[in-house]
Amino acid sequence: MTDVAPTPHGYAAVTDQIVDIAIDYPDRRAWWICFGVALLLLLSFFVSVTVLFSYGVGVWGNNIPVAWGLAISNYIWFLGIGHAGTLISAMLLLLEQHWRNSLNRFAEAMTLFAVICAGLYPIVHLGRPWLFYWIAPYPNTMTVWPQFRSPLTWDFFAVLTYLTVSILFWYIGIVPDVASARDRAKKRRAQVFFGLAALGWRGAAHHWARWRQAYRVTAAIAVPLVVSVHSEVSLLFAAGPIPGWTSTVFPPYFVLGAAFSGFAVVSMIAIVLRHALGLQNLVTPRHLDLLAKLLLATGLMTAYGYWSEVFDTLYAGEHQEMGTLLDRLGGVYAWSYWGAVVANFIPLQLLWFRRVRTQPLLLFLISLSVTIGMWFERYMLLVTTLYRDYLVSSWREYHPSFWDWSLFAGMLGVFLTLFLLFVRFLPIISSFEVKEALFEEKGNKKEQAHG
Amino acid sequence: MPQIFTASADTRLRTGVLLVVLVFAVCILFLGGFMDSTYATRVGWVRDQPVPFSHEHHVGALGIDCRYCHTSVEVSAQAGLPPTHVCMTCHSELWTGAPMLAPVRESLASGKPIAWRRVARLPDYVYFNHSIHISRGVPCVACHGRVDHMPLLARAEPFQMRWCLDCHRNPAPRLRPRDQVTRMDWSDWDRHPERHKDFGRRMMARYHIEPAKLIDCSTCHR
Amino acid sequence: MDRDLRAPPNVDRRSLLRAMAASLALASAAGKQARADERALPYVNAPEFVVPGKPKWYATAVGFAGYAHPVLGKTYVGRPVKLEGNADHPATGGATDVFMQAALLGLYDPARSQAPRLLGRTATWAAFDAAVTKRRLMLDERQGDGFRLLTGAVTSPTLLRQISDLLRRWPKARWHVHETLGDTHRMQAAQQVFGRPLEPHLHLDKANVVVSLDDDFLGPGPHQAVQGRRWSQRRLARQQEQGDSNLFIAEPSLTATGSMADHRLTAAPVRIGLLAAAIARALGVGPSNNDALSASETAWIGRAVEAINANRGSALVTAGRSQSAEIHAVTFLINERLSAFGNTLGFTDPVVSAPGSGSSVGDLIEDMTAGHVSTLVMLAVNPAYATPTKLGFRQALEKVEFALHAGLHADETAGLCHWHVPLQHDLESWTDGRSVDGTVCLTQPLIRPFYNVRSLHALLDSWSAGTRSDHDLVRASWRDAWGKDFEDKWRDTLVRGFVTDSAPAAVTPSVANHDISIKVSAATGLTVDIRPDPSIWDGRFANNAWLQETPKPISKATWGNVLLISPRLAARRKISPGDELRLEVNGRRIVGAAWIAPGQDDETVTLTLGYGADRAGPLPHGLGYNAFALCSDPDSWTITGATLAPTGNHDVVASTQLNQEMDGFDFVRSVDAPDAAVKKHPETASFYPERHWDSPSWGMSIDLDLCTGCNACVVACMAENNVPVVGKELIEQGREMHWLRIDHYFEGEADELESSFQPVPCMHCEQAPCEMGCPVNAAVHSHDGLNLQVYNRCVGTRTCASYCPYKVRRFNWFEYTGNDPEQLRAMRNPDVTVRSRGVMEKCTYCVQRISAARIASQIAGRPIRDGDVVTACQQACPTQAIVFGDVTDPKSAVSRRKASRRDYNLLEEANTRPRTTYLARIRPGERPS
Amino acid sequence: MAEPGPGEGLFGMLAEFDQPDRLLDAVDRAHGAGFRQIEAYSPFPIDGLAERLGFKDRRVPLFTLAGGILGAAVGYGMQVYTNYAFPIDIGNRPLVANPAFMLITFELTVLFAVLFAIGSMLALNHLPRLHHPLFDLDDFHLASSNKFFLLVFGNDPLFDEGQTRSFLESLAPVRVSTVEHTEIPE
Repeated sequence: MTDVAPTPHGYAAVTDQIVDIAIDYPDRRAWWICFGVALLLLLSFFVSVTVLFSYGVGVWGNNIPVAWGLAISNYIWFLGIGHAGTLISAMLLLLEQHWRNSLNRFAEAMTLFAVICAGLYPIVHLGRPWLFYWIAPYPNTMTVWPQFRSPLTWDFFAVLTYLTVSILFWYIGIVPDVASARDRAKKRRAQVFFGLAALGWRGAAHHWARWRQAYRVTAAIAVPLVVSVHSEVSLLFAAGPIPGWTSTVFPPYFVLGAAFSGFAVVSMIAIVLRHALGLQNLVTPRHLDLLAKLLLATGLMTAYGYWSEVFDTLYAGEHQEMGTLLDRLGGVYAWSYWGAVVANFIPLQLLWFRRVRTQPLLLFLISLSVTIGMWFERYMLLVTTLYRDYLVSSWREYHPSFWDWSLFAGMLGVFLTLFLLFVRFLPIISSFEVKEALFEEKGNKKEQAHG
Repeated sequence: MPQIFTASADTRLRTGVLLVVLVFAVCILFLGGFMDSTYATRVGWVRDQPVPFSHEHHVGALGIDCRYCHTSVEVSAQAGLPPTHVCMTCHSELWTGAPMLAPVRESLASGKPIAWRRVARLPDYVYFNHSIHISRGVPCVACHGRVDHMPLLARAEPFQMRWCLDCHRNPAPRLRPRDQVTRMDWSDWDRHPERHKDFGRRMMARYHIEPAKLIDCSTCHR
Repeated sequence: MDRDLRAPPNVDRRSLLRAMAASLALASAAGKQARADERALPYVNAPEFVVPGKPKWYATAVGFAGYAHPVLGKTYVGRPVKLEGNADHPATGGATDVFMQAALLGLYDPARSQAPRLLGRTATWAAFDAAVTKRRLMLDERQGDGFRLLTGAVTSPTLLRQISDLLRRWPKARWHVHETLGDTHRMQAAQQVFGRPLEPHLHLDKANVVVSLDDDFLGPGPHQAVQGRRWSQRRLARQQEQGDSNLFIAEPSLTATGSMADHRLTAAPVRIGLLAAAIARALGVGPSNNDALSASETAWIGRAVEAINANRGSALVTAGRSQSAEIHAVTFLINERLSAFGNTLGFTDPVVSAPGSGSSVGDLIEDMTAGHVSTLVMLAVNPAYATPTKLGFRQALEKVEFALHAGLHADETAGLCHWHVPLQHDLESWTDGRSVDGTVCLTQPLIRPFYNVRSLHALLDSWSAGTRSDHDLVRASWRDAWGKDFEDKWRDTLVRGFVTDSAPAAVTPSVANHDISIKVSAATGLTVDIRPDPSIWDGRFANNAWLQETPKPISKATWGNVLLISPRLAARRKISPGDELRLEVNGRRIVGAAWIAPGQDDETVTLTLGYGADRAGPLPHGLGYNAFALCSDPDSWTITGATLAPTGNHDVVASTQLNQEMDGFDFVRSVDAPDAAVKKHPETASFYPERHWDSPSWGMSIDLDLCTGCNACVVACMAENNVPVVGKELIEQGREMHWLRIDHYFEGEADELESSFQPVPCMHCEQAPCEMGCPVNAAVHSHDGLNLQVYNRCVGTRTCASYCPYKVRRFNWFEYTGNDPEQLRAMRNPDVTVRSRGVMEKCTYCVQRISAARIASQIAGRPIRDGDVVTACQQACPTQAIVFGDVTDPKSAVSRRKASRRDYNLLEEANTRPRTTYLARIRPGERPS
Repeated sequence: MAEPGPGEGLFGMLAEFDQPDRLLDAVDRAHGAGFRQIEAYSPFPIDGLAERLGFKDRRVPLFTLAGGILGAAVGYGMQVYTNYAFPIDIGNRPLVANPAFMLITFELTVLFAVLFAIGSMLALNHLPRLHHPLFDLDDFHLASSNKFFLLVFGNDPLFDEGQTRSFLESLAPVRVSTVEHTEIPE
């Protein structure tokens, strides 16, 4: 794995290249344009939420039987995307895959912001959002507690834990780089900002040793956490008795789908960032190749999930389940099923070719297709199940309203705003880990030379 | 390279963090305390009434039974407020010219009801039934307190769900003989608790009171 | 039910303290504390017998199409909050229908006319009285020449006495009656056959075989409750294998009766006459007739005649409202041949009094046009809308010097009259009237009028220079009739609600005229078949939001009427549901939305009345088409020679059930014999321990063999449980709030069509998925087996609704209740929490009634007895399809029903262990294995 | 290992290296020479560096374990306690529904373990520490970029300003500087 090594040899060059982006952002005009767009979308978020809170959930397209709509399918979509960062970061750390060092920081940031978006959705979708804290256990004058058999309560704890762990993992990972930024900053304001955020980190060997203990143990716990979180989200569906949901394949199916969509978004972000900020030497074609392989692998596993869902239904032959399956394949919402199948798996097959894997534009387009395809999948799983459940009499279609879409746009605004702020003001690649990789590779070379 | 922070910055930072934690803790404690405080529960807070009616005088001094005015307490969900003419059964003879009673006379003359301000009230989604409590021997004082000691009426108990549940989970200690429910003082029960220690338990068995069923949500919420 | 009926010695006792209604004891929204400074207002003088917090029941009646429907009104501190049927009444026996249930909202309707109007401007009663006096003096001089009174059907002895007094005073005055959708042809037939006016009464409880020639006797109308009850008694007997209940029907459009039929024939309206003649011939009455019948018609007749012959003396042939007098006459002759008179078909002197010939609205319009009418007084009728447009009432009205309209609403007629005065609602008036069997019911007010309105009796009295109140007038009528026992009898009647044994005696008429021939004309083009609207009748209930929101039994459409066409016609013309169609007859046209109705005759378009009014009020504004525009004769409801063309536009029909094909599922199951066992899925195992249930533990059984889909339960549930009305747009979006819905399913096609109703309340599953989904313990189970929804705990995650296999949960998508006007707040049941925005709600098995019964039984020191708890839907049901009670008591009515071999769980594959179960329909010998 | 407090002479003596290998050699030699109060600074973690300085602390993993156990206990205990505190029938499920309770138990195990891991790491490292004598040195900011430092604290028993300086200079550093105590904090 020689070509994962960054080209600018020398620790100072690595530090300069990465940290200078945070201290003195190169292309401010482009950033401001993007940020302007993000702010517009953010405005849409605030307007949508204001309208939603003033009038009630009725402004959306939800109905009975489709009591959940875009809000919950987007929640799952965002949370799924939010799985890649931690997986890349924690799992590859444990597997000692050094190529992760060029990707993990922004992947984690992406995770964080996606989880924030995901976490907002269940709160705003409540009929009485001002009472959301009733889901939390706290002593109260009613002596009533949350209902711990509910998948929603599980979700509350899962998302809360996942968000907290993601923030901490990301934060202690960024502290040494923030210290670099502090040490290189010239302006007083930047010094104070980075100085506070760096917590006085000075790279002492004892600190590094404990840091490593904490970082690794967190990574080790984070991997099963990721798996558990999306398993629990899948139980939001699978725990209900509704045909099309009540299936044991859901937890792995959801986790793989989550990783799949997350890797797609990481690939997209990697391609955009390396292009916009000239990071080709840090995020090399080799990185893209590896990302693409991951995407392909998780994509194929997700496809297996699709297949096994179909197979299970056919094998069991249960009347209602069959009805839901056939409706997914050929009903009113067949576009969402076939949209998911086509967008997820057809362009994906190009990734069997190495030339495609290392071709940024193509990889970007394939990843975009997967991101959209996974959105279709979440939408399909939710809507096709609810709109035709058991009783023929209650079947009714669901169409998202303007305010559904405006809130979705607004959530993308929340994500983009946070992510752009991150890109602008914090080291977006882990410089110290790149340096560490450089050092260890030298050591390896030396050993090889000596050996 | 000069220091970015002074030597005192760490002290300040730690103080700051500690302060934030403290403020947060205090807020939570305050909120918790506030919910239980008499400011939130209105326990002991006297409200201005159109007529400064004294339960202390009427119940304590004159010994009028609760049911003389609150006539429907044994048969209805609501205890009932006395119609103006009930006031006038006595006050057409006594204190006929008292300025304090002018609103009562005015109400009778005009036919407009006296607008009392409610002291013991529950949210609209709580359905409390006086008659069943009275018939099971839950005394008036259990919820309304010693009104015979209240010159002006005030809430005696917090009327929170927890408070309701305390009794619904363990009604036995509150139960009294049917004919004693409107009695304000429990001198004998208080002085000789051992004589009555089995009463509640026996009444529970007799009335088939099962606390597990008493805390069904539908007992109060419909 | 705690029947605490007391006669009120005087009206004042029940006077409403409006301040009280507005500010005390009103349930406000869940989760909200009411205003902090809420005032408590006691009485000044406590009314006797009124206990705050305890309901009082008064027997009274509400009128519909002239007939009185006996009710018990439940009042809280002077506010009526619910109407129930009067179980003691000899004919209704407590049976109700939608119109009776919704009369409560009719009382509180904010759109009611609230003050007199002169030429559209608000005026005073003094000015009105002055105008009447002036007019009256003028008429006195002319012996009433030019004075015309127009009323609907009248059964009220007091009103009849007043009218006859008036006509005696003014011999030249005339009284006209216009009752849209009256039973005119049936009455005419009686006159033809028997030579005297007689009113027939169907004794369906005695009829083992009923052959209905397009007679929707289980469908909407003043007779629905009584006929439904009688028919269900027969069906119940068949379930016990005591006799048969074999129902044959030939009809052009599927009706409630058609749905319940054992042998249904889809027949074009013109074929009904042929079928009548053929049956008559087969039974040896009537002239021979050579018209060819189709194979299916012959087969249907063959089976019908066979069944009739096997049940002579307990068979009944009946024809519908839109059939000609001749067809009705032939059915009388057939019934006479079957010895049905006095058995399955009774006769009495007419319950509805008619002024005699020449008194139809058509005659009135002719006279008006001719300038013979100077003064027209219209009481509670709306001829400007509810008469065929072709008759030209509106134009004729312009020739009237002085037109007065009195009614509950300022409707089309009011808009064209000089004076409009608002009338009192039945629930705030003293009046009397006869129920459909002729029994006299006294109507007493449950509340003092809260608008500036006047009673119909007082209004009419002012034309005779009287100033008596409705109370005095009604008492005067009965003081004359009862003499010295008056006070006792009066008090007794008020308690009971009706005058015992006051129904006219049954007569067994002899046939005077055997020579009846049926004219059969061939149809060209499409036939238009016009029916009353199942929810708003002829439009008189258009302002009643409960009724507007009640789904029509078959189409499940709300807030509007549709054009029903057959699937084949739709396929031929490429019409899909909701397509806007133009229907044209002889240059008259209407435009409305199409609805595809299985069971519809291919060449018949079925319309309903009541919509498309131009001054109907805010609620019905802009809804539907006006079918009166196509009519030419006020009593003829079939028009031939129509053409149909799509306009190219598309409307959204606000239907609550978009899919009615059962699609091979077994939601509604049937058996082929009363004692046959219904097919069940194998019992599913459960992970959870079996739970022991203490008594009482509640459950419900719904007999699909008895449910006629009449919706009485749906409206009763809305009234009992403060269910909000959401309006057309939200229904289109699938957000109706009905806690109890009636699903309607089709199976099969054409003459093999099976149609069934299935009421679906909450199933109160023992293993409820909804409870498991709720994160905040708002959906929980009680010890008495109820699936509870705690509104004030609900945060609105809607997980419960997503997990509910039956989709019976309803969500408050918006704030539906907070902006209700004061009247509607006063109408609310104070025992039920009013739900706020963002809260889930659903059927509670009327937990407030359970609580009331539990408390009452505990105070009385006895266990709850079977029948102590009656849910609102059960109480409303005219056919006893719903039974509720303690399932742990094997002797309870509900347990006995559940022990039937026909008992099954809806969706037992979901393994939710529902407490609401169904009894399969009985379709004897129909099923091919 | 405690840093010298103010008023105990010098804070320490700092040697700067431009290669990590040099630092590793220097650490070995300083440790071999008997220095125990020493600390090394590097821009990235170097395997074994702390161990060469005598680091044997396993408290962070132990705290993590404790956090995990505590989290599991809190999570499971909370669910069991609340269900007994207000027993409510939920769809005929058992009051203590162990399969359903495992999920939150696991989540809280993870949450507490991570909070303890990171909390104990920061606490044992005495972070945050915004002001430090080392930050006074001109070149020390390169410790986060490309330079490597060895510090002998003033409170090492073998510390002597002259001898220690000459010892450090013998390690072929880029330069050696003395580290003064800074102002006394308020």
